[in-house]
Amino acid sequence: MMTIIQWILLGAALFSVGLYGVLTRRNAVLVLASVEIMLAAVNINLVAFDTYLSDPAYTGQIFALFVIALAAAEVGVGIAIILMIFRNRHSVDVDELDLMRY
Amino acid sequence: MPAAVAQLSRVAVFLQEHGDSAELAQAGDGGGLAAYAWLIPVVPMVVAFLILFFGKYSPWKGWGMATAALGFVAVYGTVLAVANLRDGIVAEFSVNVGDIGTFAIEWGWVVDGLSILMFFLVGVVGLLVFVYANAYMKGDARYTWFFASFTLFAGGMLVLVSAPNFIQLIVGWELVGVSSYLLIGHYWEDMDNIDAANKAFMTNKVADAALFIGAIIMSLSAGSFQFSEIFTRMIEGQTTLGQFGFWAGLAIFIGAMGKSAQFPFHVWLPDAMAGPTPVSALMHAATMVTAGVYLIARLFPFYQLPEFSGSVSTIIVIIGAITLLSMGLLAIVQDDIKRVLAYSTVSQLGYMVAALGVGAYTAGLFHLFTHAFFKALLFLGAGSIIHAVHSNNMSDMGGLRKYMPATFWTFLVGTAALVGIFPFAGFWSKDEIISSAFFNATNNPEFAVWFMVVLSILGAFITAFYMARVVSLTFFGTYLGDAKPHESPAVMVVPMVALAVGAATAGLLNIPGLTEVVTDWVTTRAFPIVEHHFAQPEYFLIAIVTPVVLLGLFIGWRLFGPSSELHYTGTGGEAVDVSAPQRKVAVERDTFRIPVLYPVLENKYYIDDLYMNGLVRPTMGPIADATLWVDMNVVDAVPNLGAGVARYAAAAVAVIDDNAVDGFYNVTGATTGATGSFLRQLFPGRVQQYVALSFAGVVIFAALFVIF
Amino acid sequence: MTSGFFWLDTFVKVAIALGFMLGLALPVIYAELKIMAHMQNRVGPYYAGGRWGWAQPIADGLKFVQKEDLVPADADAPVFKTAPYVVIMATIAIFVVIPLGPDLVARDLDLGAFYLLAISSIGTLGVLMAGWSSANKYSLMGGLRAAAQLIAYELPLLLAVLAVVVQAGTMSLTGIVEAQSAAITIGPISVSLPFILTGQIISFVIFVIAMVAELSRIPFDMPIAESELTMGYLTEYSSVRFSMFFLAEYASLIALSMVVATLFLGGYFVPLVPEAWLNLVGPMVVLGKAALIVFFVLWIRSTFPRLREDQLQNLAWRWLIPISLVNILVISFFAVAI
Amino acid sequence: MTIGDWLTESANWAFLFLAIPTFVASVMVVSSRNVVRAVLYLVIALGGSAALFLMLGAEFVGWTVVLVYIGAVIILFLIGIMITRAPLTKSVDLSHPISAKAPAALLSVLLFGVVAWAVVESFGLETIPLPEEATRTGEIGLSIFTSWVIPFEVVSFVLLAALIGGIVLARKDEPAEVP
Repeated sequence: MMTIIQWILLGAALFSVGLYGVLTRRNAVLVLASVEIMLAAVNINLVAFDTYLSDPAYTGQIFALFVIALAAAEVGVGIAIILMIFRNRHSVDVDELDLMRY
Repeated sequence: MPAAVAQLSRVAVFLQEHGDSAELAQAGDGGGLAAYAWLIPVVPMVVAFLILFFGKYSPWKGWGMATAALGFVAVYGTVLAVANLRDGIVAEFSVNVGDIGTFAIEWGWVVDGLSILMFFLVGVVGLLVFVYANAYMKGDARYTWFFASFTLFAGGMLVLVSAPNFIQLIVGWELVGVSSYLLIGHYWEDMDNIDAANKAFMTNKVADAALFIGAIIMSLSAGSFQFSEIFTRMIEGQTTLGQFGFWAGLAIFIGAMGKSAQFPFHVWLPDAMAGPTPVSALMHAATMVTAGVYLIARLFPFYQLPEFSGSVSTIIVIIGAITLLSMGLLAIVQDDIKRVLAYSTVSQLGYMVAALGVGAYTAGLFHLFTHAFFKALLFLGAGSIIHAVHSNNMSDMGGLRKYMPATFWTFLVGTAALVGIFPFAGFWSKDEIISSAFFNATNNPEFAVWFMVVLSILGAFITAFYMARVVSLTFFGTYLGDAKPHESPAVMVVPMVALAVGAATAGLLNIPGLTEVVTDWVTTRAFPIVEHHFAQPEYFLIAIVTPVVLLGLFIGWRLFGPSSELHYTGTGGEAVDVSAPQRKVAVERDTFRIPVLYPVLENKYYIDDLYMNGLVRPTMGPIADATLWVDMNVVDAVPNLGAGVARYAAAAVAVIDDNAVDGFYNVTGATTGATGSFLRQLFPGRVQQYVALSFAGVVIFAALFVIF
Repeated sequence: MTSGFFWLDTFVKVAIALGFMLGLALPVIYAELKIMAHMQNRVGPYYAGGRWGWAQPIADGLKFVQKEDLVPADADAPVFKTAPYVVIMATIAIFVVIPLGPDLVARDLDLGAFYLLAISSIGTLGVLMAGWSSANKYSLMGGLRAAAQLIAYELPLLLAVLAVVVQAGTMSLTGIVEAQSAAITIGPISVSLPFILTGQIISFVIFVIAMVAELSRIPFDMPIAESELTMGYLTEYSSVRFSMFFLAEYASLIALSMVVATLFLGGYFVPLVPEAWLNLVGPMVVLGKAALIVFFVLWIRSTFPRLREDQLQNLAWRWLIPISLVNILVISFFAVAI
Repeated sequence: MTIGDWLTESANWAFLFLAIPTFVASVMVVSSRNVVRAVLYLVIALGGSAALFLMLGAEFVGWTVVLVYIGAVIILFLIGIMITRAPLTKSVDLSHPISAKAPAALLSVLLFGVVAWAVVESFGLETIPLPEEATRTGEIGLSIFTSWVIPFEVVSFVLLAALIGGIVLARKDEPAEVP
């Protein structure tokens, strides 16, 4: 039989990897890509729990769909922002984006 | 049908609990007549769009189609009214459009006494106004467009009154709102008219928001958007409805206040006079402003039971009473004839709302019914005058009795009906309101009801006074205008005459104990109405009110009539060339200058200024100016004073300060600076570092949760 | 879902689809050569294989295969080598859900139409990979153009399919064919009509236009416009890898034509044939209907000039998408009303 | 249940067959030194997650991932990368130096450890019933439009806002128009 923890552990592992990527990447596009991995991890958890609970309303799957939709929106806006930054500063390095500092 | 039996038994229980004053009308289902009543809202709506697309190419450029549509409504409404009086009709039809969760979204039509009354009024008054508008709007640049939006206006109102549920009601409500916006701003070349349209729309929107909230609260707590469902839940004693009833009822009433221009929301209605006069006539008679009254009447089974609606009806009474008096007072000082009539309408709406508030359901709707006739008549008369003298101002009028006899006599009938002269329409309906209020006041001595009784008698006085003023300044004395006055064409006069007949006789339809047609009419509803019926007219009150009215007319006539000292008398009634100083005199004598009150009234209780300065302008920016002013003059004054004192003290302290105290602060400052620089290193403004820290927090807390 | 044979089953079916694709692509290539030749008053291939030059596509294929498989020195070799596989995989996967008969379908997915769109969007990825990894400005520009074009035309494609789904009430392609085989009774006559005759004519036109654009065929071949970009993202490809792109293009043409046949022309269904026979006749019917579409696309190729890049984007965003949105609105209205 | 029991189940092999590539690919996403390759690894990771959804019977979610992520999001990524002039070769400055990587790695491992601990504590060896057949899409649609209709509308609103925001941000500033 399949255990539930194998799915959750996979989700947790992907989430941690994504977090590592978010923390260590300097290229803004890749930071976004790492965020996508984190979201995919969350989706795996949602769908796995949906199956686990045999939810008649399919809450887990539907929230996974919402997460996908919001992730698509986030990437759209994110890439647009990155393009804007690239146009202004000719770099997409997040280290140079420290305007929030002062 | 078991369902029907169950409902009847619930109603029976309800009747037992609420005594014999509640009466469930005996009614049939209206048969095919009711089943096809969906045509009433649909035909004008369809025709409105047909006019929009094909109006320019049709005979009479859209007027024909519009009038035909209204004619259809008028005929159908009359047939329904007759059938209702004979058999009684209570029918409701709903077509499911879709579902949101457990809530059904439905389109439907209600055919009962209340909606038939409105169909009849919109149809008949609308038809007459449309006929009139043909001549009035002749030569307008947007003639077809006017009739398209005017038909939409009537159609929206019919959608509203035929609605069996909140969703459709709100759709109709918004249709009326948007078409009124189009119509008020019809002459949009003038910036003032655009402002007026915006003002009407915005003011209504504020109230509409409350209506939405109220409708949502009520529907959610009752579990349905359907009015009949809500009432059924109510009779069953639904608890959630009891809990939220007050707030729902209050919010819905605020919505009604917006459309019916009740006291704090009245500001848009006089400005709405910017639209063409036929629009004003229809808006004030059967459409738009009556929507609020209609809404309260539609929900009357809810408002009549304090165990559900709480003390909302007290609030309704007070608002209505304040409106009826305060707006009547404003009508005294206006120079624009249409504005006088507008404030008069708001005042009469106050009567209706207050009547519904004290539980005088029939009286309120009876007044709505009669008011539709005489107010439409007065507006058409005013339109006829404006058409003739090319001015809205009464200081440009005078002596028109001779030039426009038909207008004069019909206007006089309207005036008599409005002020309540026996046996004209207003006499009966106003008497019934005051009687009902008085009956409630004596049975249930509550401050609000007494307040209303006193105010409505005072209101009757004021009404008589300003109407006497209007008639005197318009039709008597000397003509002061520039244009050559002439009687209006027949197509305008005929509707006025027809309405005059209505205004003269409509009241006879509901003489207590004698005819009571309107009572039967409006109480034909699926849910019983609790109210007191009078077996005969209340002679005692008539004996009070009629002298008050006559006194008002007399004082008005004395002050403004041709024999008064104030009045400018020319050379005996003929048109004269009036010089500028004389014109100034005319304007001054036209206004009744009570020493203290006058500036207040002149400025409309400063409410417009309050809205403008308190709400509108700040949102456009100058709130900063106001803050600056306060800052400069009030806030700064304290420091300035303090500073003056402190300066001398400071000089003395400076010596100590420079040496001992500064040292301390310098050390402190340096420490703070160093700490800040150090901390800044920890937070270098990099997003990733923040993410890392927040996730570290997540890890720590998660670990804590797992451990404990 | 996880039966022991699931994967085996899948692999066998994919293998069949692969064979199917190859078996169809060569005749279509040959047909294009001959049809275009005749439309332009030429004879076309004449010598190869003796009569009518029937062996010309095979000869072409052999020619490509025996060329050297070049990878540019600066190219990102793994990506460069993987790109054609991605493209061809996306194409093969389409065949999985196309029904050739009531039971003749590799896998009748509940959301077949959705699967179709999801899978076909992967091809874009392969094109971008090819364009970027070639280390060539023309290739990169071609890849970007292709991606922009494919994204732009995927939307009308999707919306056209959505309109069909709304009318059929199902996303299963078999279900869509069944919806078209349901008899419509008008007065005394009772007929089965394909969707193209029952309100989907606009969707059909949009789908075919968007399909031609998705295939990057003339008049929508800006990504590989020879006069501007040499060969676009294909510039650096040669030998087997080039022939894979080539093959994928024709396979996609067939696949999408079969999709059109299924969505709009009634799929395997023909009137008057007993249902039991449909499994037998079905494949012929689908292929016959698809052949009409293929012919139409070839015809367009020899008729229209190439669109400019901005015209191409305008057509998609300013015309096709708004029209298809309105179309969906109208069809939904009727779907609810009827 | 021993490891041996676990390994006799064919579904678990299928799980490993999908999960291991997914995990490896996502590690490559965060560690690859070529920006385009990193994004292409993301395709594999997301494709793996889509296949896992199919395995759980969530067909609609799985194909949505393919359509939205692989079909649209990745293309967006690639176009973004190409417009910001990514080099073909390996880049040195894609990631922070090792001094910054170490705490990040530690944090990630800690996060995984805590979550794993919590999950094992609370679920133990409970099993997950794999569905016999895929979820019918119609039922998901029904659920969205009844129970979740308001979140759905909110999401659609967010998408609209993102659409407008994306366009506003990415468009070039037009030179001021001369009337």
